[in-house]
Amino acid sequence: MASPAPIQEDPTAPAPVLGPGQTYTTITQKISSIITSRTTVGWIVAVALALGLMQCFLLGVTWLLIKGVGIWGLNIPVGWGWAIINFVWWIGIGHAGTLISAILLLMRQDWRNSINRFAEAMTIFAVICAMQFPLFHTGRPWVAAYWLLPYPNSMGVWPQFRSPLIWDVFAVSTYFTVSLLFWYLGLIPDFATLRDKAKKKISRMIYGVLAVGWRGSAKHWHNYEMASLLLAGISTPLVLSVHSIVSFDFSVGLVPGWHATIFPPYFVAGAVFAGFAMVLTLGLPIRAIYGLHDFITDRHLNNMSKVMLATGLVVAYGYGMEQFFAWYSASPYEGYMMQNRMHGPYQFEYWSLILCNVIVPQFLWIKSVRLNPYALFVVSMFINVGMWLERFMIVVTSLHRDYMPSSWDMYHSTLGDWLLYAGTIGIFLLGMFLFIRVMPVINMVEIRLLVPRKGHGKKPDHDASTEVSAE
Amino acid sequence: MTMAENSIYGLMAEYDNPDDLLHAAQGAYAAGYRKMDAYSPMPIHDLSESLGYDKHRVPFFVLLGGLLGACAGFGLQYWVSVIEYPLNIGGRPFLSWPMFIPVTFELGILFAAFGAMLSMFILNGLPQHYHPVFNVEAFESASSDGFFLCIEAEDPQFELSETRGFLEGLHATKVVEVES
Amino acid sequence: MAQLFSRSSNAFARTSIVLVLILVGTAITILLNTNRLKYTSDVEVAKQQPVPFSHKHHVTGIGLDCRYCHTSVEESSFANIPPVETCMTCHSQIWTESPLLEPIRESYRTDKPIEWVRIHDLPDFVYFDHSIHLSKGVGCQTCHGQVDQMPLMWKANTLNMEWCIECHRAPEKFVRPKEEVFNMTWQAVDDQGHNIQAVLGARLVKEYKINPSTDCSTCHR
Amino acid sequence: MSSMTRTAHKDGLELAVIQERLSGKDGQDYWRSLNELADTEEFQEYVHREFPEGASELSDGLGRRKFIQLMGASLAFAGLTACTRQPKELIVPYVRAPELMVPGKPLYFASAISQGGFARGVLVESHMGRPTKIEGNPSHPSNPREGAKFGPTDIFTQATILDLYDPDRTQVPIWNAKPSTWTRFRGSLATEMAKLDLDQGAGLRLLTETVTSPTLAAQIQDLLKKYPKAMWHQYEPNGRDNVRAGAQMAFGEVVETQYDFGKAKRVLSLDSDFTAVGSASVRYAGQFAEGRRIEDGQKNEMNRLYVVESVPSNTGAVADHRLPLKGSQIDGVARAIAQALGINAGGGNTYGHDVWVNALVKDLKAHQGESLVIVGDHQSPSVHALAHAINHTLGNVGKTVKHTAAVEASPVDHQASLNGLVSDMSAGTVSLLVMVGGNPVYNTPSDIDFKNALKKVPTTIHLGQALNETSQLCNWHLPESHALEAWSDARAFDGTVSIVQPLIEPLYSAQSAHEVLAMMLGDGRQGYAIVKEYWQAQRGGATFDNDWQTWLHDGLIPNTALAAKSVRLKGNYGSPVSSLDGLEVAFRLDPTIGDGRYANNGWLQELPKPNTRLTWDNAALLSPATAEKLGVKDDDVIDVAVNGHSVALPVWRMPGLPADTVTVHLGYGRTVAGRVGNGVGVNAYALQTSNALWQAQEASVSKTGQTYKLACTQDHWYMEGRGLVRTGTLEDYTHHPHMIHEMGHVPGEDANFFNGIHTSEEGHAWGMTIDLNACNGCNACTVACQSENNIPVVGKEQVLNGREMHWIRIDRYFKGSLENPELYNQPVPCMQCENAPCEVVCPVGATTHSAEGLNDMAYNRCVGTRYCSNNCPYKVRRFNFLHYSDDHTESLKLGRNPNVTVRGRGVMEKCTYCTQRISAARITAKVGGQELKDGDITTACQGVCPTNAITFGDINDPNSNVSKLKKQNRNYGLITELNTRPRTTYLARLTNPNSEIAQHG
Repeated sequence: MASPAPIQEDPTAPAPVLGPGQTYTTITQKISSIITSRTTVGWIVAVALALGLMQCFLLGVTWLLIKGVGIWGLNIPVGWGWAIINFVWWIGIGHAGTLISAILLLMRQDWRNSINRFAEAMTIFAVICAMQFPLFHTGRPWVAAYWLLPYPNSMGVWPQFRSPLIWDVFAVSTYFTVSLLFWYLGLIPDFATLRDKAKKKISRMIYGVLAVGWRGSAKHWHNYEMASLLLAGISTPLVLSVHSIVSFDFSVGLVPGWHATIFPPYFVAGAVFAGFAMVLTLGLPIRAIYGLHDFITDRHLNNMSKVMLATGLVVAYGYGMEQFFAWYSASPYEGYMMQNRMHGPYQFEYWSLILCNVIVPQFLWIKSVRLNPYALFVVSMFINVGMWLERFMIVVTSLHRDYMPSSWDMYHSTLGDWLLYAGTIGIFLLGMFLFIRVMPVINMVEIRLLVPRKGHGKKPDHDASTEVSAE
Repeated sequence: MTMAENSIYGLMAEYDNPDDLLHAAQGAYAAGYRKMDAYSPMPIHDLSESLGYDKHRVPFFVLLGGLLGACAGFGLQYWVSVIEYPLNIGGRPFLSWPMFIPVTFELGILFAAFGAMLSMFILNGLPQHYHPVFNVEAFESASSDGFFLCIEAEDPQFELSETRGFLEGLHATKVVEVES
Repeated sequence: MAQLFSRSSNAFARTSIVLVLILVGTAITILLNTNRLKYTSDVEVAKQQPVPFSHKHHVTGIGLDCRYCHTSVEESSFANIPPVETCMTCHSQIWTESPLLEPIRESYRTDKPIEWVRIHDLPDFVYFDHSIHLSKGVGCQTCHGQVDQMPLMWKANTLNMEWCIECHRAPEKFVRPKEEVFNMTWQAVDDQGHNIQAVLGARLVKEYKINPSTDCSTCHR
Repeated sequence: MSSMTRTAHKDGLELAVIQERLSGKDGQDYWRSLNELADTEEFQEYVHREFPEGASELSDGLGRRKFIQLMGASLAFAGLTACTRQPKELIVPYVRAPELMVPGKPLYFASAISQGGFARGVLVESHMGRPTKIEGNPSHPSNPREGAKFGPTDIFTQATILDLYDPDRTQVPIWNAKPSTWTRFRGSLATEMAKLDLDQGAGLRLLTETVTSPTLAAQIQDLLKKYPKAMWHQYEPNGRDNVRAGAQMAFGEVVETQYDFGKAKRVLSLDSDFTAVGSASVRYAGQFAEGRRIEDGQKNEMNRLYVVESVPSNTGAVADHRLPLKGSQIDGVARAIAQALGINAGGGNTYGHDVWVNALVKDLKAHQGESLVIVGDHQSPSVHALAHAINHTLGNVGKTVKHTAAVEASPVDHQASLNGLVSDMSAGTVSLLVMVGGNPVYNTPSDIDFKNALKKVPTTIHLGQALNETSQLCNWHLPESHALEAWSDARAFDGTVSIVQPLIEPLYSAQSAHEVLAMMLGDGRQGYAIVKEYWQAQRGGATFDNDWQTWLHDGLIPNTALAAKSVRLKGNYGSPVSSLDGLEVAFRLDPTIGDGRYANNGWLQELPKPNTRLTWDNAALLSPATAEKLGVKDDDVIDVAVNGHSVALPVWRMPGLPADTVTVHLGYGRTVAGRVGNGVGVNAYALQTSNALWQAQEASVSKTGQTYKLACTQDHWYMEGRGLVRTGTLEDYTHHPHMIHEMGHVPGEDANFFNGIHTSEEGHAWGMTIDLNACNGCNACTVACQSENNIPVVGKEQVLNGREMHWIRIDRYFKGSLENPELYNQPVPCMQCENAPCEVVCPVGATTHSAEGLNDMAYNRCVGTRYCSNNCPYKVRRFNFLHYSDDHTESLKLGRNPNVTVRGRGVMEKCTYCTQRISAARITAKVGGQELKDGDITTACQGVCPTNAITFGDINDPNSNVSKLKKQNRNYGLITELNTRPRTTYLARLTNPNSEIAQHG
């Protein structure tokens, strides 16, 4: 098989989405070899580290269940802290996956083909991390675990459907389920490939079961394509609705700094922004480690940067609007809230947020930055941090000084807060590492579609010349 | 000969690229063969149509699921908040429908997704871990770089040697019998 | 290639899917009804008491009125468990030697109270009041069942919240004339023996101004 | 356990054993464990020898108070469990039913609670024999309220119920730090007394606190008769010495002075916090507030209050004109006023406030006979004397001021009395010292070395409810019964006598002061006999037994108030005090834990102090300017030095303090107080000297460089221009009655874009008004609510984290200059919004709206998302971040209100207008076939409020008080622009400034 050489940037035509010289055979071999090859020491170390981080989670939760949420920095008025911040942060990260796999599919952006698989995986694990927080942030998780579900109980009472938290329960669980289905659907043919390529009998059996006897017959593909197209179709409004609903947690409340109509679009954009940052944070190393430069080409980096730039600008607009309405509403509470953010005790968080989410992304206007993996990695790191700070600003800075000056107070994070946050990062990484090892990081089927076919002139099946929306 | 015909599932021709497979399929259909299927590592445009399999049934199930979910969602909320246990929540009306939209929508999506997935499985007869075509040694490559056309013995026009000749005529690199 | 799975695997795969679905379904149904099961709610489970006191004997046999022992039932939230004094009013005269009653006499001598096992035990966050229910025509028997037929006391109903609400939503289905509340054998039938609860209930609800609330604070504080 | 029991049988009953037995048992076992205690030989012996047969049942037919077995203990120990599978529970009925009691219904008994010796009349609520709540006795002069079920009380009276159940109370007599028995004590006492018989008791000294109890006084007299050479000393560290000395100076004799604020149109307070401090504070606060009540149309006149004070007080907060001056300057101002009124008192000095003083004097002159001047207890005798003179000159005596004979049994100078005792002790002439209560080792000025003097006394006996710094150094420490456990009597501020009757038999083996004195006198009578026989002797007669029952029922003995006494001015006003420049220290008793006696009371420790809102600590209070000058800020620890003594205290800045004044509160720094009070705060007695008890000049301050975190419940000073507390002057208000409404915005019906549910249409609709014109921020509502609703104490750490649990809090705001700001107090309970924001966001419907407009909170349904609290603009919801309610201390469980769920961890809680009281009243009415009337329901905060600021009732009933008040133009809601439609509203605060001062600012 041809070992891929780094692509030279062609000033005139956009870089190809697939390195030259790749055939059906090489694609299959290259991608499945990541799985079939023997386990590397690096991978084991990485998993060990992730496991270590995950222990923080177990520790944090045990302590939490023994003592109560009082181990966090919470108080009255700041009833929500890191738990909700992390929840929103993780959910946001999840969104990129669905966006890439669904929305870009609908837009026939074939450059997505090589990144959608691990973007989707990212979604799954991010949502798993996110789902920990709504449960454990409650005072009594042992009842919250089922009282938020509508089931005919002997008390004759039901959930209160006007609460955004109930909307969350439905939105997030639906989001998780649908993402899982979509992901699995995409995996079935690849499982079939692995079933046929795997060396050990046992792994052939396992992949075989997962492949549910996929034969790749014309009829299979016929229904398969329609199903995935429709799943993409419904995932698109879903992904938009999920973060809108998450934003309702705040905008339905009457707290100054929460009660704003701009929240849904501003949150969705923020989610995509954060999501792509995370895709790059993970994608760049994977690409380097497994030498996937032929599949994740500079074209991909370029396009993703553009998406980040675009959504970043929407987010910046959101901040601007908050400022504007604080002034335009002429409400003393809104006005004070804004002043307090900029000049209050949490001004450091606010200004670093502006730095991370508004100023740093502007470098993406420069093409050389967009094409430099290292620069890009740094930028996306800034954005990861910035988006966390944004949620901190919304949750804490709004709550700690709302209507009654008599009740104003400060919020300080505690070890308990850190443990849970670090722990979920552990869970997330562990999930990703395991995924890389046992499932194709890149959707082989969709890559095959990018191979030029002689019969049809030199054009791949899908129209590769369509440019990404951000351009 | 009849013996053999009964003991085999069909004849399988292998092609080395999608386009040959597509031509072969079109050819076979034109020649009047109906009971046949083509196998490829990725979807090929027009392939199923050229085999006469062009109906789309999945969308119907998706729509059905969506409507079902939405109705269930709104129904549940209406029943709970208006009929079963009406409570005064912050002075809001019992039927505060604008606040019932999110759950309604989400459940609609959920059921629609189930519709898509299930219908795909059912229409494709999955799971089906055992299938005669797997008996063919070379079929392993059907999931990576092999392209196959299989005409089944049940087809009225099927006649072992004749069909074999016909398939070889359509630039098959190799034609093998598939035992059932 | 050799077949990875046997011919039977298809049938196996499909049936197992169906089976799992059925299994999960039943599991959930059982789970949802845990609190309605006799095992958890102790309904119709008689409990051992330090003294085998028989309501059947004292009510049906001797014909004691409920209020002879449960003195505060009409004026207080608590119906009152009689002090040993009450038992001794009779048992200082009759059955004075009965070994069964020794705990009573012993308690009376030593001033150490008898510890009865609680049968009707609401959760600590539920505040039920006997007096108001009686004064609105809810009979003892409506909740406690045919106590006059119970040798050892047991619970006739689950006392689950759904059970309480049932009556609070539709009292007309359960109320009876005030003067009948202590009557263990009363039935809502006319001389022909037709059930007249619907008519009677509706009338009493108006007459007694019964409007039970299903607000949380009615029972939870 | 068994091994311990064995040791117990060997040498006395080990404290450990008893404590071990009394604790760590679950609710039902607890009672049995007391029986276990009863099984021990010591206890049996105690019962049989101490009492004639059956005496333990109080054979007088008051058996209802017998220490009873609990029925359905779970009623009391209500906790939160989510599981429906109930643990096996036992019902433990009475063996013999107590009379009067209807199981499940509370009983109320009239009694009296004394502070500083002076009685407050109370009604004690008792559930199945357990006192759970103290209300005021509305017909008692110290806290009257006409036509009301309950009378008002103050924070201390409310909190004494917690002292009753204090787990640190002494449970058996202790001899040289070893548990002993009363029998042994009687033995050794007998030998001691025998020795005394030889020399007429020359070596006997009795030390008490202030005594007003006629019975106790009589017993003491008997003792002194029996032992003529014995001596009785009194010591209690409050400023009453100055009051007595002042009267002595002015009239040549010690008299009690009473005031009638009801009749006073102009009031001048010279450093007096009469609305919150003193034996009649509740009565005075009420009268004063009445004089300020404004009702549109009916009453549009109000009194005017001038306050000259050295420490911002509750009274200062409600003043029309407040003049902050150093304590040493008040003497000069008093003289200036006196001179202006033609009294011959030299050395007048207005310290540059001529305008203020002249206007004041003019105003007083204009209101002769309907004004009054009152002086703070801790002010110097001469200021008291001057005030007497002023009141006489203004012709107030007989109108607003009344003199009577002293209420104390023996009105001696406590400081002198103590000094005498200490010198005798040091001289070694004291052989037996008996202390009835008190804690002189701790609460005496630093120059009095009681501790060492105590060592020189061969035998020392201390009777007290708990071990303290003094009793632990005594040979004998005897457990004293709590006021709710024993028979006694006491006089109120006006002399009215109340019989103190027990509601429960002593929880532990405790005796009352009467019983101990009886032992000393060698008669074995018990409290009941002692008190009853005393009164039989006083007021015996054919009808005595009926009278007695009446007295017990009414809670007072009629016509025992002291008659007015005419006195003549002597014209002696002492010598003027020269106020030096530089720092001076002002000492005050702590506003919540008093002289330290309440240090182990969690409710009072966690109660935010008036104006500073500090909890759990005392501090060096400085005015912001002074703090800046000294270069210190909040939480900096400074060394405060005066008269050669110094202590290190954390700084807290307090706007409105006079410059160059360091205010220090006494009562903290207890070392032997108990699990709550040990090591909390700094002992400021170490800074106090007997020559400068309440203000010490020439103080100095130095930084230590350390810091110490003070737990304050309200860090923010200002309202940020939000219309939370709305105020105006009476004049403006009468001209523009709508000025208050114009300070905010109330959206109309059209503001709802949905057609919502209106709870107020039919049936009852509960509502509340809080009159900011009456409230002086005394905190009584907060403690009453805590007691009524089983609100836990969370401790300093949690308060620092902003997690205090009070359902009704007092918000404090400053307005104007830091030197002399206006002080606002605003009680904030749940607003019970009709469009409650909290309800909409609860995912499980744990908080919903009742048909009568209550914002219900079903604790057992709450999963603890805290979303409701985030969405509450008033932040009145409280959350159990950790497991705050104490499930382990058995004695505390007894004091809980069985009708309110005890909340567990992870649950939100809040005010529901005492929904348990509403239900109780509703059920009683329905069962009785009546309708609820206005006044049938009294919320805890409403009942306790000394100034009647809180009114609760049915706003659907146009004739209810609350609906009338809501029609007032002063009525407004908080943050109504959010369209929350609060059911709790406020009546704006009006001031009645003197235009002449107002102009000069």
